[in-house]
Amino acid sequence: MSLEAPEPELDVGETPDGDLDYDELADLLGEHVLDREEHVNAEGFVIRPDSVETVLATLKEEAGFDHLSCLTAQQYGDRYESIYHLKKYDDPTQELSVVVPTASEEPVSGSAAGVFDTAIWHEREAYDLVGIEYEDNPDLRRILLPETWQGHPLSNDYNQDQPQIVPLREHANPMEKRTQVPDRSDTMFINIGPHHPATHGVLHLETVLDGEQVVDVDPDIGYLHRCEEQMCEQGTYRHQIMPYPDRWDYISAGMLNEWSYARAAEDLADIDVPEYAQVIRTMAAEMSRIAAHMLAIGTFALDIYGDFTAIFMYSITDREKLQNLLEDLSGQRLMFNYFRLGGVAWDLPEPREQYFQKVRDFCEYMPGRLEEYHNLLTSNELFQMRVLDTGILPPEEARSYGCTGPVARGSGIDYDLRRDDPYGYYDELEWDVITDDGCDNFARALVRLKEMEQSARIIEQCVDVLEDWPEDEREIQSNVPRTLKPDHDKEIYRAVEAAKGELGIYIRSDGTDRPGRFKIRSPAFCNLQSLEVMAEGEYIPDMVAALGSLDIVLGEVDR
Amino acid sequence: MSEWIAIGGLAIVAVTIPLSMMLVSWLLRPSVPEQGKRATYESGEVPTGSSYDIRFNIQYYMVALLFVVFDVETVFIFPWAVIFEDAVGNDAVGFISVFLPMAAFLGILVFGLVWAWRNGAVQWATSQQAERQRVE
Amino acid sequence: MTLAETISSALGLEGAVGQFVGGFIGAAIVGTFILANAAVAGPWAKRKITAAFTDRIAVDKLGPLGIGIIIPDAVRLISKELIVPEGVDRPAWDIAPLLIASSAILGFAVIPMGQVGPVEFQLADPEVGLAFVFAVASIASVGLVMAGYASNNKYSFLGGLRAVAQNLAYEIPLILTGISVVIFAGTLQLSGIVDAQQQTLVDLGPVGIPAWFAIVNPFAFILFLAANMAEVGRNPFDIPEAPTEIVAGFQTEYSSVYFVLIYLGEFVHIFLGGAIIATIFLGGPSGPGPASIGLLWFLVKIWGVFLLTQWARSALPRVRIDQLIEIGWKGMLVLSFANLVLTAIIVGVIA
Amino acid sequence: MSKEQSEPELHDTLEQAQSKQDARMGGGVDDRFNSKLRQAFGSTPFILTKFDKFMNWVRGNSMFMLLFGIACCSIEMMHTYATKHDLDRFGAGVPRASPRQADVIIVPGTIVSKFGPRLKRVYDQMPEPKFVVSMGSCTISGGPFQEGYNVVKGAEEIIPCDIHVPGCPPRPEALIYGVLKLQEGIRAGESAPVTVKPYELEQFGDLDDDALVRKLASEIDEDDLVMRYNWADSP
Repeated sequence: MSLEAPEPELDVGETPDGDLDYDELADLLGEHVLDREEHVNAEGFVIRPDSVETVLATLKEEAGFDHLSCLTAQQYGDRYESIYHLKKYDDPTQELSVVVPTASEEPVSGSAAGVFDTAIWHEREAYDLVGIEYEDNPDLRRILLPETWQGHPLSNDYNQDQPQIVPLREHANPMEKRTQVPDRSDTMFINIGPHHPATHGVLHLETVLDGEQVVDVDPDIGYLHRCEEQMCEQGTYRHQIMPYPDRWDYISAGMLNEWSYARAAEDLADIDVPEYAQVIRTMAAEMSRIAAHMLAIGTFALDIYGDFTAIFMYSITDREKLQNLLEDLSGQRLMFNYFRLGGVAWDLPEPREQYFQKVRDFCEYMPGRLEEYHNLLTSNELFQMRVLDTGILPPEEARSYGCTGPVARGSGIDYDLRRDDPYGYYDELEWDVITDDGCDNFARALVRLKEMEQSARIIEQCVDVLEDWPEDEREIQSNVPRTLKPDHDKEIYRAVEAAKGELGIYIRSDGTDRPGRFKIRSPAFCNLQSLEVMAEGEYIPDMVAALGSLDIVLGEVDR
Repeated sequence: MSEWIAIGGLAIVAVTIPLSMMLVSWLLRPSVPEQGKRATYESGEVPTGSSYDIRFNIQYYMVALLFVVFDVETVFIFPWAVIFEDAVGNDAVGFISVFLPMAAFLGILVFGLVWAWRNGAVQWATSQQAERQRVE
Repeated sequence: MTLAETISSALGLEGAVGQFVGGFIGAAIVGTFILANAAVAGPWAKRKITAAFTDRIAVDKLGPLGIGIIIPDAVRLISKELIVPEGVDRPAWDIAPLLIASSAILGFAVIPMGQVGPVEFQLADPEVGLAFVFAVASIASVGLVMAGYASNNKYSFLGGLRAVAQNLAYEIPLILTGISVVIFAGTLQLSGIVDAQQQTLVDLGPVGIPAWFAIVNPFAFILFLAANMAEVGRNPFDIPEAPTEIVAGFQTEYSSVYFVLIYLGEFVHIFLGGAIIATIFLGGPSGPGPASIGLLWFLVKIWGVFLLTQWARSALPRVRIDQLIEIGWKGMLVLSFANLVLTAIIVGVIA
Repeated sequence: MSKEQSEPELHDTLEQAQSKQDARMGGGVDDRFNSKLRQAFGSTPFILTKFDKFMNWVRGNSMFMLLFGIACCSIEMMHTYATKHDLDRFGAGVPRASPRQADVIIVPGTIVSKFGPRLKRVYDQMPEPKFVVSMGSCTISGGPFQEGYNVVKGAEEIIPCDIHVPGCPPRPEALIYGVLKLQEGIRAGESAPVTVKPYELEQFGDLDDDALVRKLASEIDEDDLVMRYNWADSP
């Protein structure tokens, strides 16, 4: 993207103006492509279950699809289907779906785990919720539900009223399963979480220690699996789904999450959004981002400093200011429910000048505060001693694990959907994407601190635009039918840059006013999977710091 | 001698205070045995194994050995420090003859420390297993 | 005259009886005094100080500035149910809190806390005071290890082991730096060390800078402060109970009165650390005004050190255990050797 | 030293659970406010009343909270502890990470099937007297996720709750109000009856023999603790 870069070599299937030539891609895969489907976001190639690994490997190596963005599994009346949503880190607008149908009677599919590390967890989730089995997945067990759960809740014949038994028993030492480590003596298996101050919620880390060092760590999630996908599938498009995104990433990042649903549903149902509403959305979303990053920084400091320290309190103080601004705008402190399909719920609060003044005051106040954070955190030698060169996540691993957001940008991956796949009002504004080559805990914290600065810049520009907006053109919502019924079998995958990274939504319409399948691609879910790379071999405190620097929100991880 | 009686007195007081607190607590506290209440706390999970049957990697073993050596040596420095100023002031002894022997003694200690340092003994021993995992 | 002797002579008792009675009454007074300090610090002052650092108010409902919280807090903590977890190693598990609390209190036996009116507030003044206080102060680590190991809990176990590692790292620098003061003072007797700091170092007309060893040898003072932070286990060295890593470290399994004892022991220990610093570096109870308000100055100094620990807790990150070993052995130990030799040379050459 | 040490370990058979329920529900104040001293005062009502009043005052004025975060509500809970709202003004703002040292557990979020047994375990590990603030709609009833296949319909299915703070999530002011109401209740000597909840931890071997149990028999040991959810019976 940068100017100095030489003329980039084109991948197979890439046209010089940055589009995709699907015919060329189909030629590349040859006879593997059984059929081609048209999704709203990209074309889908239908392939046989046993050629998953070959096809994905070819696409990754020759066509440059190095980002397995999401895996959607679903059950139709006659078949199961897994859809691998592929993207490129260089240009996320170049998308491709790989559709793998499997038989109803015996839903066994090949695994992508050999090509993308992130597929391991995604396939576990698909197995857990839908019931497709992935051969060759090295670790195919339930991930969100307890291991003794009966049935697969998102499959068609699941009976929600059947009783379930959940055990509370000793966990086996994962080292016993992994035979490549010959000598497992002198190690200690310890459960960190689900009730533990380091886990920021209800994450469970099965940790094996050798002395103070972590030999093996296996995140066990699902302690907050609130059936978000089921909830969204039960709601109508127009109004009933929008409250739920607020509760995925609940750290005041609601606006960003709502946008992900709004973007997907609007593109699915061909709804236009007035530009005025887009500006308001952009402003609100960036406020959310600052609030979310504030908490990320605060809790990261909490992990390294101990509880109730100055930085944590300062970040909460600043969050209170933001929450006040957002409350003025939306009427709620945390669960905003402010976006509507086709716009936003209502216009800026009156008197407008007063609100603009408040926002401007905050933007002016931010740089001084950030300087304070830099004084307390990044320029503190003890802090540097603790976080520099710990929790290393090399860029190639980050790509393979599908990391996005500040985690990826802290590993030097220049990937930001706000710029690379523009939506809202972002491409009209002046701002920078922050990256850092440190790849360590420090880099991730630094990226967040600098991103807040950029967000403040965006907010200021939005205020400028909003102030000059002619009074009679303040259209906050376009005309949207009361009941939305997108065409039957229309499929879409759309993502936005949420606080934690790429938050994507897949919706398949079944012709009714509710989604046939609603799949959430959560950035924290993918980021958390990379903890193993960061933490193994490190000391316990560094593992805790690495977890803090990932900034996971369990609501989003487990959904 | 009376000093040590008073110190002994405080030792008794120092034990009596906690004991009396325990007594008060015994009088005041309820006792509701419940299922699971006495289970070892491990973040709400059932602990795997007990902490007694672990063969644990004490990563500061070398440091602990060195500590014993140095700690004993510091005992010798105490009496020297006490008499130092008097001895220096005393014409019969003089600075050189008080200082040099101890300087030599400390020199040997420092030399030992340098040797241990170079051999990597005064640092946290990294775990081989963990290092292997990091590489993988 | 020490407190014990004052009491026995006031009661008109002599000989062994006098010594015993005086000793015990004195000990009870000193013990109560320390306990009162810890009671103010633990449930109340700590909260108010951290609150001040983090823009909060903290307790303010009972009594002036909320100081009344001490009573409900103390009674409530003591009246909680005592849970003895499965598989704890008794009696070590029961002795550990006792040891942590008692050892810290015992350290105050030799500290010269200054005068209250005509009475010298020092229980005893043995020849080997400094060595005694170092010895007693380090007993607490044994308590921590016992607590950690006997709890049959893995977090406690890690906390106990960390306590040992921490002990190894700071103990020698602490003692060596203490010895450098002994070179100046020429005695281990704490009253002697205090007396050695009574002269005026520089006379600036109306104000005289006293010859406190903190001013004579600021380098040793800072080194000792750092080592003391590790001794009392406060940030940046609160490694044995690092809450975000190992829940509550060695005290994870302790409830009710045992928890109170550990908590109390920690606070008394902070004050003991403060008392040592005050005695050997800050001129003990000396300060402006008549000698009869010495205790006040002494209190100001130990509370100053307490304030410092709380400040560090609010603002400093916790170092890692391996970094602590490196700081202790490669940094502080070398510096404390250098300090010792330089002190000896300076004292020798000037004298 | 105390009574519970000499007693044999408790096993949770249904029968015992039943007798435990009876014992805890049995007349008068339940056992968790009892003590040796209180029993000794038993014959002198005047002192007993004064003593109870004092102890209630003590418990109602100071409490340590369990550091416990589940979901969205925990964010507002953090705000309640922190600057601006500062729950510590009411003597209730010291979070302890270990349940052994906590008096009050604020349950801030949705309880799902996998977390239910862990919540129960952590609650059990707290020493008496202990209190529960159930914060937010999810903890009251399952809230917006009530229809979910995996969501427990309120924390009260698993642990007894002393006070409910509605909201999604409740504002910090609401949580403060809830905590104050709890303190008021404790000072007035009120407390939620500690009853055995629909979902208890039981040993697998004690469950009624039905199709599900037979199916899982190969996966779960007889003496493993389990929690059995009967979703069809849930409110």
